[in-house]
Amino acid sequence: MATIREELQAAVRRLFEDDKIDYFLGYVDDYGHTFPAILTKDSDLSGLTFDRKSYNNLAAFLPELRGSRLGLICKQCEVRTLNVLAAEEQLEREKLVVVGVPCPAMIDPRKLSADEAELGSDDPALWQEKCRRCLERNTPTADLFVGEKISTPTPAEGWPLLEEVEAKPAEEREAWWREQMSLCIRCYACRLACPLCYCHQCFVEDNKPQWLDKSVGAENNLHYHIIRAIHLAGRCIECQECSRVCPVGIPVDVLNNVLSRDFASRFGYASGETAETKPALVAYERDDPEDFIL
Amino acid sequence: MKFSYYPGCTLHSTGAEYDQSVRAVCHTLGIELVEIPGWGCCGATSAHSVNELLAYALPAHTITNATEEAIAAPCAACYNRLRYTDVNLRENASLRAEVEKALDRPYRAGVAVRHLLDIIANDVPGEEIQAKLQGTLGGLKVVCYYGCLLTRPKKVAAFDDMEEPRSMDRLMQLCGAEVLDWPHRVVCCGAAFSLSRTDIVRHMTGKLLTSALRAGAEAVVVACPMCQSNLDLRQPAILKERGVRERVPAVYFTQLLGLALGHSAKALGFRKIMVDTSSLLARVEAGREAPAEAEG
Amino acid sequence: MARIGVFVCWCGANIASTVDVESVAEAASRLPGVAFATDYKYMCSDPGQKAILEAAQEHRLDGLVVAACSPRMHEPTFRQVAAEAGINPFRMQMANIREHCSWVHADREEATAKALDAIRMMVARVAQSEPLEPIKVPVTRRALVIGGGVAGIQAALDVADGGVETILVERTPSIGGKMAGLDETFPTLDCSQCILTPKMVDASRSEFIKLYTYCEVEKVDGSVGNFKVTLRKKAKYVNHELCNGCGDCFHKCPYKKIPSEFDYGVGNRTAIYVPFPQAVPNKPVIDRETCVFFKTGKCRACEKVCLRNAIDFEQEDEFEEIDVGAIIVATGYDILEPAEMAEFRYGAIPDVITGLQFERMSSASGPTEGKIVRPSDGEEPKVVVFVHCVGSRDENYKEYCSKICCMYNAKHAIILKHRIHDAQAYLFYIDVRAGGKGYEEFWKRACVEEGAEYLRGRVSRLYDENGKVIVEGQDTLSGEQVEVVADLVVLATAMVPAKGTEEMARILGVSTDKDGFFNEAHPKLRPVDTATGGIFLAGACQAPKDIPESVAQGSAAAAKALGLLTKEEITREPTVAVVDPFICTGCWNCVTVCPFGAPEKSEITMTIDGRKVTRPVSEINEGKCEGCGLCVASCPGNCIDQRGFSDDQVYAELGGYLERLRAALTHE
Amino acid sequence: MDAEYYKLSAENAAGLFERARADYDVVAKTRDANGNLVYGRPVSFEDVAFVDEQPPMSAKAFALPQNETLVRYERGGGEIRAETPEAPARDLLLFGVNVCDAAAFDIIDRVFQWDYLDDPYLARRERTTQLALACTALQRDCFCNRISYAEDGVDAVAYPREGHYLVKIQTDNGRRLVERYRNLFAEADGDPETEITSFLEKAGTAKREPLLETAQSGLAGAFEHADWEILASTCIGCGICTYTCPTCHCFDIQDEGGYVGGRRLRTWDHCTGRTFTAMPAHQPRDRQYKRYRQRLLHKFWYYPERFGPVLCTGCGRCITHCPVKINIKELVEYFGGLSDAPPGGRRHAP
Repeated sequence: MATIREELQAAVRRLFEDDKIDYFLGYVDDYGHTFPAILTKDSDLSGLTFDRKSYNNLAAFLPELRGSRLGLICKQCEVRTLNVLAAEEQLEREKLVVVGVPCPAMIDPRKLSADEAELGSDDPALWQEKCRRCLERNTPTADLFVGEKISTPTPAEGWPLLEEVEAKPAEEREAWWREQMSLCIRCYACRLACPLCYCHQCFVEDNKPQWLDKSVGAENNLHYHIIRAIHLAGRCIECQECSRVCPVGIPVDVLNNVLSRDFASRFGYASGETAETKPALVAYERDDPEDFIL
Repeated sequence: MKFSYYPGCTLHSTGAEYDQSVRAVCHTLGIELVEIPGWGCCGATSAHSVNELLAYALPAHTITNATEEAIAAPCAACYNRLRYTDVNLRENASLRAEVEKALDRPYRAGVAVRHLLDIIANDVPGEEIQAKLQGTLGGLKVVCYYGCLLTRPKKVAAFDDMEEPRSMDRLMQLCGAEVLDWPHRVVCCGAAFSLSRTDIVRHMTGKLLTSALRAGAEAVVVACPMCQSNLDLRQPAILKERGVRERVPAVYFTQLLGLALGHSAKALGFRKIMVDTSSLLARVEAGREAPAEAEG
Repeated sequence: MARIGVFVCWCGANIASTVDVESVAEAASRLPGVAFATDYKYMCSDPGQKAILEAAQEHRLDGLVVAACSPRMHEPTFRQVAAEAGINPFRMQMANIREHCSWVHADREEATAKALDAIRMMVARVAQSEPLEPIKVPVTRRALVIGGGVAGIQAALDVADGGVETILVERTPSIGGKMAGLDETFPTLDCSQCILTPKMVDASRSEFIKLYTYCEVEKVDGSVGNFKVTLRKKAKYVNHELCNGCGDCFHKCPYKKIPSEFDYGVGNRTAIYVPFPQAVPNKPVIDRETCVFFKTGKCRACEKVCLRNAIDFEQEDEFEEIDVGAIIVATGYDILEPAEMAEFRYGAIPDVITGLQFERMSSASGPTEGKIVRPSDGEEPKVVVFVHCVGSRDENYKEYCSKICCMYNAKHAIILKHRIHDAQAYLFYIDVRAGGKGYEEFWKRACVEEGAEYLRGRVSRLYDENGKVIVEGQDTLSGEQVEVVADLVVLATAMVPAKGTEEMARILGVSTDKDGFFNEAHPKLRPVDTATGGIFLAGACQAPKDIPESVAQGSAAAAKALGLLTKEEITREPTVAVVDPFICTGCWNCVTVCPFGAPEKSEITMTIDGRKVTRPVSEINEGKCEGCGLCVASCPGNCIDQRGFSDDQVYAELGGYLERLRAALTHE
Repeated sequence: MDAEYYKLSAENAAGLFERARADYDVVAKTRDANGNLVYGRPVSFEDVAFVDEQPPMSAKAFALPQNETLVRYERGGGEIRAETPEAPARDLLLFGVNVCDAAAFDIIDRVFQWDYLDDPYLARRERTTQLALACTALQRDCFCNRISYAEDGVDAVAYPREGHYLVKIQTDNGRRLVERYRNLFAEADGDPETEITSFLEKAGTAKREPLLETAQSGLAGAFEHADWEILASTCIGCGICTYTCPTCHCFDIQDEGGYVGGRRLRTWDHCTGRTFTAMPAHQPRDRQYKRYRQRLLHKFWYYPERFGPVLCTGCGRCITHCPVKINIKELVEYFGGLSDAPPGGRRHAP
């Protein structure tokens, strides 16, 4: 039986041969890491693979390659990204070949010991948080599915850290967040790895007026993270890239997903369910009250 | 389905047959009722004409004692008082503070107050009830009487159309009764004036009864023990005064539903109804022998 | 550094009695960016304006702050002064130290400090403001009036009178609206048709009015001065070019029992019909829904009898695109369906009717030829109950007052007495509202002279008993419950926006109020404007109105439209939104939220690293932008700024406000 | 000076830590509240982590903090008062830091005293003493074995042995440390240099040819190489590589505050960012791969050309923490002509 590596390489080779795409966004492995790569028809495809360290949400690279015909690997949990981007007019869907793969669950790099011996382990305790609660490991809506479909284990309930944070009394919770935020070095990797932070100019970069001081510190850092969370409110699709890339280990995803939960409970709304689902905060109905417009 | 059950004073006394039939029907329909420990007076008429704080504090006490997420109240007056209290305490923080001071504990906001009719008509799927029917009411001609407190005021109580409620109608049709149209479904019966101003009650209930008889009703179906007692206890005198010879029993919707679900008239407390129900029961008995062809 | 002049007005004693204007001016002169400051008794007066002009020249001012009254009052005045002084009018700001300060404060010291705050804010803002040029838009000199009731007819006639071509669109087969169906009108009791039909004919004959009946507005694009409107001309199945209105067709139509919309079901019509004998145009249409030929493919009776071969079953809806510069909306009202209010048992009891049905019955040209009868048995009613406020002033239905019912109920009581001398009218009312000219006298007449019985209270319930309608209600003056045994009950049901108003609002891009009526731009000062430039309102589509008000509004809307359409081009405030295309991501949130359709989807092509990249962006159509700022607030990337209200200006203004706090902190 | 060698017993290491805490501001590896490894100020010897693993943030911040106030002002009572923060009050001892982190200071010292003497930085450096701890094994992403410069400028390096440390003193500053606590140190016996060489061999940290320094001339010819775009376009432009890097030292000057008071400060900045140099001029590199290329070439071509050493100690943080795992070592090898195949494919030839 062909491995996923072989099948992927064959499928991508075909896409290039049939002139369906100009670039392919996939994962390659080398020097002990698996990482995103932009491949062309002339690239050596031998590194192309999909494994438990294929973390990145590749949709983050779409703006860079706008205008080209693209293939990209999309885990099922990331399909919602494409839906949000489509609803926000950021996607040239007709130029995209979405390649689905059977996802074996991603290993949380923070839970992995140095020798990476557990990489093959099926212990959910080593998985990324989202993978514990995974509802579908294959990509049913992909344009092209590569590999053998696999079964999805019963999803875990809850999100321990998020619930622990939410259970704290307000003052304690604020203190906890301030402490977390004091670690932030404002490298902005959370923002840049986020496929939904696609603004050409982030508010932190504005300087006329300058909304936020450049110096780091709990107050400024919190300001940055809260505003980012609000800009993601009703949009975040829980890919958890923000949290994974954070070099100092701040659980940024928790902040964003507290808001997602509010949207779910108050508006019955989940972002990116379909390509037509407008972000909750700009969804607009004719019968919304508008008495304030004179 | 599990509810905190609030029988209120009447269902433990003069309205015992309502209590009996409620418990029987809920049991069959799989609605679990847990009586509220230490429930007290709903505050009904007397309290809110005497002391406003008391009128809120009494129901607040009962609501706060509830052990489940929702309360089922079979009496329309209880339902209305509890509901009114809940709405006002939620909207008015200072009132709530005052009431909590009187209760000496926090008010338990968030418990849903429901009338039993609302629960049976809206929460239990019609098909489920139909599947459990043991016969039909055999085309018994009934008018549904909701009374004045069940659906009003709109902001507080409306689980159905305020002026033209239909939930009981649908339930009775489901049981195979012929539901007649009549204009008095939400008109007041005179309620607590029963004791102090019988003349008013005679006038109001008299209009109801003649209207029901004019429509051709064989029974007036009610969802409130107060209405029932006015329509039942005072009926002979009122109709005699008006020179009307026919009589029409006022029965609880749970009693008719109970019959259709196969409970015996005895178990449903029909004996406690003053106006003769024998012809009504005979009609239903006939219907029960016929194969179950309740209309949907 | 800016060279701003600050001019502090006393407004007589209005400001000066509470604010120490002299010290304010003195302090203002020391603010950064201020080259000159002074105070004067009446800044808006001729000498006041001259003082500004002179100071501007002497001190080479490049910006003005006038600290005086509300900009609503004198902003145009001082912008004009700025222009005369060679200063860009948008570098003039008013600090409102009257309404916001002297009029609302008593403490002189505090008010003085606050006045200086306001000036400091405006100085900071002017220092940050860019000069702006008004936006000029050419105007299409043609008007569209939507709705051919009395308000629409009046508006069309008045616009046409100004020599401007007007297109009058009516969705039913005839113009005339609700008024055409009325009997006599309050308070003069003159015949409605006698006063309306000449206007209808005028409208059809005017060389400047193009009449489109049986026609609906499908789509509206463009903006003030230049709307593109798509009309759907519904198939009439009768060629009106050929038809001479002889009426043979509808006399021969075998289906005569179709409830007439015009008669509110009191009378019937045929499938091919003219809604009423005085209709304009007086030519029939075929109602596809009820015509038996369209259902079965058989009949064609009308076709056979038509000598001019005008019947055309092949007709289809046609679309026409027209260009207009202004739109007057006069879509009118409907009544709240009384069947929704179960306690009145409308529909269940045949002798319970609505006021409009009573009108058709009492109208001499109506189906009963003016005879008032009980629908159940055709007998003359002797006891008639009129119920006020059915669905109006009722928190369960409509909270507002429908305004005309008090008067038409009185009118009906009078007409009843005139037609059936021994009849008795009872009127249940909450209170009688008779605010128009001759109105109070009119209802008194009904009460005193015509013997109508007014019962102050509401009806709780109606039911039928032995062929009569029992009306239960309350007489709050006597405190008694009353019961009237009536032959006929007439319900004065609430006025609601005409069916389709919501859809119309969407098509036009104008807003509606909580009750669904169109929103005027300002309830007092701009009652016939909408917030969307070039779209005006007339008649009951804006709120319940009687005939004189509707006519007045029709004329007012016409005047507003003419004011716009007689110009070669219009200038618009340049305080519009502007998108920075380089940082716009093209999410088009702005397109979603804009109520005026100003942001448009566009593209930008940039060369990055030698590669051409095309990206979606949003672009503001300045002709449509009303400067509300919604897009600015909704833009996640902060790519939209509003001219005249830029982030820099607002920031600077806030900074100006905080200055006093800063000074307190630093003990300065 | 010539190197000197001493023995420090494990017991005396604890004593050294305790005694040094009285004289120095002691920085060492420890764990923060979240359990993450950091350079911090442990209060007891037990809290010091003796591991090869590196904290995500290097020790550079102790000489070049992420925010550094250059001047502070305050307004009040009609006057404005300005003050320059004083130099650090205490000597700093970097206790048991990784050699690659300690070595970085000597490399970046050169830029801070090149034509302009950067007082705040130099004041900190003057009071800093390094006692580095040699790693027992090369970590996954490390490549100090490919950079020749790694430990020359470090004051003192401790090599863990059985029950003691072999301490090599390389600078006068290092010798002062030993002299201060002389009774804790014993003379080294045997042939310490040979011992160190075999330690390095065993740890895998011995220098290995071809060293990355030799890529300089290759890189000089590869500026226009077509593969930059493909290989560096996955860079997302975050600052992780530069912020965690012990040698990256780009900064920005910002003013904060306003009317009442405020400060002028220096903050870290990074050339891979979209807005780098946007304030005074503009970001001259219009695409991300060019910004990445700038960082690489600055480290391995421009800096050594001007100052001698490459601007890298091979600590590997920029690989470990990179969200997209761009590998600077592999790219230097590829573009510098030390390797034929680009990363991401060569190990899996069909």
